Amino acid sequence: MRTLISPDGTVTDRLPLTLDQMKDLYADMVEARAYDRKSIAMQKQGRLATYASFEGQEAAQIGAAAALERDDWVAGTYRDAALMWRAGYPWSNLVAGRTGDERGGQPPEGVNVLPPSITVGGHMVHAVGLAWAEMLSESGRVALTSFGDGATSEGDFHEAMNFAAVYQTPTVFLCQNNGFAISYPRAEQTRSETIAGKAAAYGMPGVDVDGNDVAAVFLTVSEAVERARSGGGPTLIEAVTYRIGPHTTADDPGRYRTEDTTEEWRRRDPLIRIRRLFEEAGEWSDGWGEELETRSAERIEAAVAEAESLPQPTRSEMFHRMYAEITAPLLEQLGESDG
Amino acid sequence: MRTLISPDGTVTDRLPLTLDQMKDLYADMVEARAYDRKSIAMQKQGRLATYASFEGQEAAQIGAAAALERDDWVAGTYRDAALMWRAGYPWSNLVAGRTGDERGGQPPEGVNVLPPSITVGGHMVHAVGLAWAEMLSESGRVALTSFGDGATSEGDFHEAMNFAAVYQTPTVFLCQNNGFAISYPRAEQTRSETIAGKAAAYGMPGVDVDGNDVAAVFLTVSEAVERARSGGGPTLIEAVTYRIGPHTTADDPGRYRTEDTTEEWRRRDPLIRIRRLFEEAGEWSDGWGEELETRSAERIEAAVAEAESLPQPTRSEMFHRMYAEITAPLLEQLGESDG
Amino acid sequence: MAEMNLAQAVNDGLDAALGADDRVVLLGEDIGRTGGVFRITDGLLEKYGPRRVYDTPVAESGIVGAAFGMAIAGMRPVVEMQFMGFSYPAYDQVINHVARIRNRSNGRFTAPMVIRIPFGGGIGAAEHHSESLEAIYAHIPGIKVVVPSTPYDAKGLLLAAIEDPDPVVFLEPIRSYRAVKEEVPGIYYTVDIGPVRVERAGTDLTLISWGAMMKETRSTAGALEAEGISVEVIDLHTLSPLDSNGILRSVNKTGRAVVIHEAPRTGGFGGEIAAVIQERALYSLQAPVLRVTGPDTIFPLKRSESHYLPSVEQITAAARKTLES
Amino acid sequence: MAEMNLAQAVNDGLDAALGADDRVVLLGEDIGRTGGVFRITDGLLEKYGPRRVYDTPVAESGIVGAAFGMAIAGMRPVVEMQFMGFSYPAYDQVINHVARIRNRSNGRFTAPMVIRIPFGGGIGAAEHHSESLEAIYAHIPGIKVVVPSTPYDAKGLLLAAIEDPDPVVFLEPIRSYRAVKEEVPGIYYTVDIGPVRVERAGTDLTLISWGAMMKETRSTAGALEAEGISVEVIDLHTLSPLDSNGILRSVNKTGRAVVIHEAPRTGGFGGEIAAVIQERALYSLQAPVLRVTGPDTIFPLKRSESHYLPSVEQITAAARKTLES
Ligand SMILES: Cc1ncc(C[n+]2csc(CCOP(=O)(O)OP(=O)(O)O)c2C)c(N)n1
Ligand SMILES: Cc1ncc(C[n+]2csc(CCOP(=O)(O)OP(=O)(O)O)c2C)c(N)n1
Ligand SMILES: [Mg+2]
Ligand SMILES: [Mg+2]
Repeated sequence: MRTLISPDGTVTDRLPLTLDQMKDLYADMVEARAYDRKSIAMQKQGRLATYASFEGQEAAQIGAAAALERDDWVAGTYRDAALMWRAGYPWSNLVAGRTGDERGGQPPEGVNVLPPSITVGGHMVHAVGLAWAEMLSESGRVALTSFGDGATSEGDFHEAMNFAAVYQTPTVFLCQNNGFAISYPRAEQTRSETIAGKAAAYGMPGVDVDGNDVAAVFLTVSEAVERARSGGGPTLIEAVTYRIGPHTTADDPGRYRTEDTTEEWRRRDPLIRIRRLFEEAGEWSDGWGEELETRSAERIEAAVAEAESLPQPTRSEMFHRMYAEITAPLLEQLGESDG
Repeated sequence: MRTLISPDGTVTDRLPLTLDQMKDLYADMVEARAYDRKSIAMQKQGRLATYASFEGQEAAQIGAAAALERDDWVAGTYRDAALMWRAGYPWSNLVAGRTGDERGGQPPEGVNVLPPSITVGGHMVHAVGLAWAEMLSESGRVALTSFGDGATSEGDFHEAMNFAAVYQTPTVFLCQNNGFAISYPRAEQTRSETIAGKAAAYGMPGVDVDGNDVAAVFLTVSEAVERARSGGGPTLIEAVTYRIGPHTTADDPGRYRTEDTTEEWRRRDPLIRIRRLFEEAGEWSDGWGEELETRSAERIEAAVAEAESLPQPTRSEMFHRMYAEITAPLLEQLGESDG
Repeated sequence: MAEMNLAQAVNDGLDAALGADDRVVLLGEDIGRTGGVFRITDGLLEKYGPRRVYDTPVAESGIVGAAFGMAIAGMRPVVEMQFMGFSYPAYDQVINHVARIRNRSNGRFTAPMVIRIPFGGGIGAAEHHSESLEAIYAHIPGIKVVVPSTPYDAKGLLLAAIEDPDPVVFLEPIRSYRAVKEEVPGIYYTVDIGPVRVERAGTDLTLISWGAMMKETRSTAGALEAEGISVEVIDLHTLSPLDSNGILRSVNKTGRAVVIHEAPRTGGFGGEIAAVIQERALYSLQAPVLRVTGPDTIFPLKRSESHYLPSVEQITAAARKTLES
Repeated sequence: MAEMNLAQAVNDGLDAALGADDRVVLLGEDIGRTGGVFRITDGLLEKYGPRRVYDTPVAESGIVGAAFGMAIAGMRPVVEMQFMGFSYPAYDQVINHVARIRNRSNGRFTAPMVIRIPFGGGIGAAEHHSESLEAIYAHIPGIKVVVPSTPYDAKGLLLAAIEDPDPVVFLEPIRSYRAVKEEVPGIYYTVDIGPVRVERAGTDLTLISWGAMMKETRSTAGALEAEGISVEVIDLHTLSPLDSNGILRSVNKTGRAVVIHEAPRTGGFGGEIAAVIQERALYSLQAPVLRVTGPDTIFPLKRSESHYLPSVEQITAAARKTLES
């Protein structure tokens, strides 16, 4: 398993990024965590529907997104807010989605990030089709799909992996192995030692990487993206990480795991190790740290304000959203005044 | 890939069977081929619906079934008539099924062979459940599921393999890789070099074997059955063989393969190599050969006669077959005289 | 007798089944350690152990397909789909295998199993968590489809479903899980699958519904009664096999009917009921059978939920329209 | 204009689409080298090459899911499911993804794609090869469901489906593939999705059907006409969105209707049609809307097929019953 920066911040191998680039990634992780914290708080206040925290997975998501071009495709899940945002999907859309507003699923034109997949498994093969289309149009675009360890148990994982390999589509499969499918631990999900190892069944390269090491994730995904862009076909990447929070705000991890393991993983926090690295290199200042915090808080607050300022969606919108042109039955049903 | 008897009949390794046992297997293969030939003829005469020939796959099917106990479970496909028969499913049931009679799907009590699966992929996991139940009741029974190379592309293959490995059910996965999914060649179905290799993705042992070598198949399946019975869990076996005939009587192989390859495989015919072995060993007599032919023909004719003597199924049976106790709507609908 | 809500009643029914019959096993995602996302299987792993209650990988087709094999081999598996929106990957197993093995084998092999599926909206859940596509199950020959709306029924119908020699899809109305409590016998009992449940007798109008919409249906009936309108309320509680006679008995008496469901209108099961009524009771109909349903849209996210779910007002309006004809 | 049967017309339509629009690609099992099990794509791989026509692994969910991704990225994929009985593994992709992306993204992403599904019985095929479960597709919000019954319609509706900005499930009646030939324009043309097709005008009775059962429906109409009964025949040819007004226009005129389909009765789409008619035209109904359908059984194997499929006799009997009321 590839690591470039160990939990204590020591660099164990050549870094693919300049210090400035590292600072940007760190700043992004700080901003992502601010969003995560804010969302949890808002959910408690009843301002959001259930929320799936990604705390602990910031490096996997920010590092992966940083390896993409602005117009590459991304198909992720309910837990990939950081990844989606770094790929261009506005925080305000993400917040709106969680307030229960379909308009959240509508990122700006030019942002090729699909709204989060709520079903487990089905969306991976979409990234095969997206990449397939780009391959045919020779646009050079690739498609990255992100999913969890649990998703690899679905038949759709198998079909997606196989199609990508058979047609050699420029698809990057990013599995964030965060240890659990809700309460079901990775060790019980499959007897395969690693998830990366499953790639061999499809004649596809598979690599595992320390998912809490933003530099290692960036490098690994960059290599896969490069392979895809240059016609080398798909890659499966297993980013080994851990879900620090509950599955969602509706979940109680106490029922299936011990605080000790979680504590252990807290010590491998993806932000802390980068901060230590900066400290070692004498590149850290508390002032800068606070600056990032305030800037992030401001941006998230602005996004929340924007999302919450969206007018109450109307009944009519619900009908008109269904087809390019509203159908006769929908028009009739819309017409039926209450009752 | 394991071979014990090469196409020219020379024994390359210790045989797991006595000469008498080999003769029984040979006799079974002859009888199976007689059934296959008869079925093709009957289909031409319009006495059967489309028929899927297994010519060339007799060794894989007879060798596998011979490794099972009488009360083990079998879940196979439309192409597994020889396997099912050798496992206890009467020829007459198989013929009846092909004439388009649901009664063909009803083997005698005590025969734990499911009617053939017509859908590709769905039935493999049934053998996981069957084996799971036997494991819980500690009956010592195992379940074998047979499927083709094409079926390994279905998501259900993935879920079946994973469940069997996760719960360590006594299941034997027998893939008859006959080179094609209808017209789609094995090489294009997946970039994995072998199908046996896919087992690793589930932490399951996977082995490939010369599917036209009845002794090698028998030995390989016996080992897997033994492992399963003794609590060692599931095994994936890839029996490499070839479909000599068309996919079904409705198919035209000329559209997707050359006669040459088929000719090559004819030379590896599973019956011929055993006959050669007997000849080498001075154990062959044309008299015995003819005896087998006539005996087989008689048995198949008898089975056909039995199947064709089944009275025309009634409309009432179609309704009463649906539930243990016919439901009110079905009773009403049955009552509706025409119209 | 204890007071239970519907969720507790299902849990109690599963407990009773596990206790009474060794062949019963439970399979599902997160049903063990956590007791399931709705806590319906809470405590059952602890009580019956890991050979009776199984946490499974996230693989719905595998869950149903494996349970199907177990059922053929003589067990009585009860599987949980986490939400109806996640049951579709198993649809092929249900329609092509579970529903067909008795027919395919002319009775030689059968699949006595239960597929529990929480369904319906109204809790402001995420996408796919509010589905009400009972119609796609009710149209499958070879299975039965049951939908309790009360705690008493939930336990009794569940035990009947587990005893049933044929496969049963058991739909659990999410919105009703913790809505109301009622007395539920602690003992093992069953409620017949099939016959409609006439919840309230009346003579002027028949309201027909199932699952969570029974709540709004009851409120409507109550309000109308207060105005002196005598309303008969039918809880269908079995969609398949459909008890046409039970429905007709009521409509022949009242001459007026409104069917209420939250599934989309077109192709919803309400159409079947209206069709049956006009087919066999046209001449006793005083007014068209009206349907109050969800629109032909996707069930919306939280902020639009109220735009989707049929309301007491809509049901009342339809009832009045029917009464005025 | 050339004489074509329905199979040839679909092939001609696919040819026209591939020729007219580079974004059109075909995906399916055995559709390349062999031209598909029904030879519907015959010659298209040769003519348009391997970048337009793809043989795929046996993986229906993968086929539909990959095509869905292609559609989002701007292509116009047309996929073939080998038989309806094998389309169920893809049902989750259709209902949870294909049908929902426009709604989920508030119009930002769409899935203009066509899923071709041969369906229906009558050719003595093996198990699962005779399915007619159009109702489970017609109930899905977000897609359209089209069913041609004639060669002319097949080509025109297919091209309309491929042009449609929303996903279309295109059902092809197997029994009709080679049943009859008719003049089909060689040029590119479309037939509107939606409006019913009044195949024959009449005043005494309306017969409503779709797909392969149109054959028996036509024969019945012909026979009744011979007796001086004026029959209006409606080929629904679009199940979703349903053209209620087209149906009501006819029934308001005739006052009598029989719906014919081969799918099982309960939960079949005929229920929806009968429900709509009685809802909105009760007072012009002279008789109940009757349904002549397959029974609530699994479509049987060859020897019992005649026990299942609705016959001209059954349709005639229902028509008479309706006329006598
Ligand atoms: C098809 C389907 N089945 C079940 C669910 C319910 N569910 C939501 S998340 C989840 C666990 C997924 O685990 P994993 O893939 O590891 O992702 P993580 O939540 O850990 O990021 C399950 C079972 C679902 N959303 N979709
Ligand atoms: C789910 C499903 N999809 C498609 C089909 C149509 N079909 C029947 S056999 C077949 C090819 C199967 O190939 P393989 O698994 O290699 O078995 P073989 O026929 O070669 O023995 C296909 C695609 C089917 N029966 N079921
Ligand atoms: Mg996980
Ligand atoms: Mg094959």
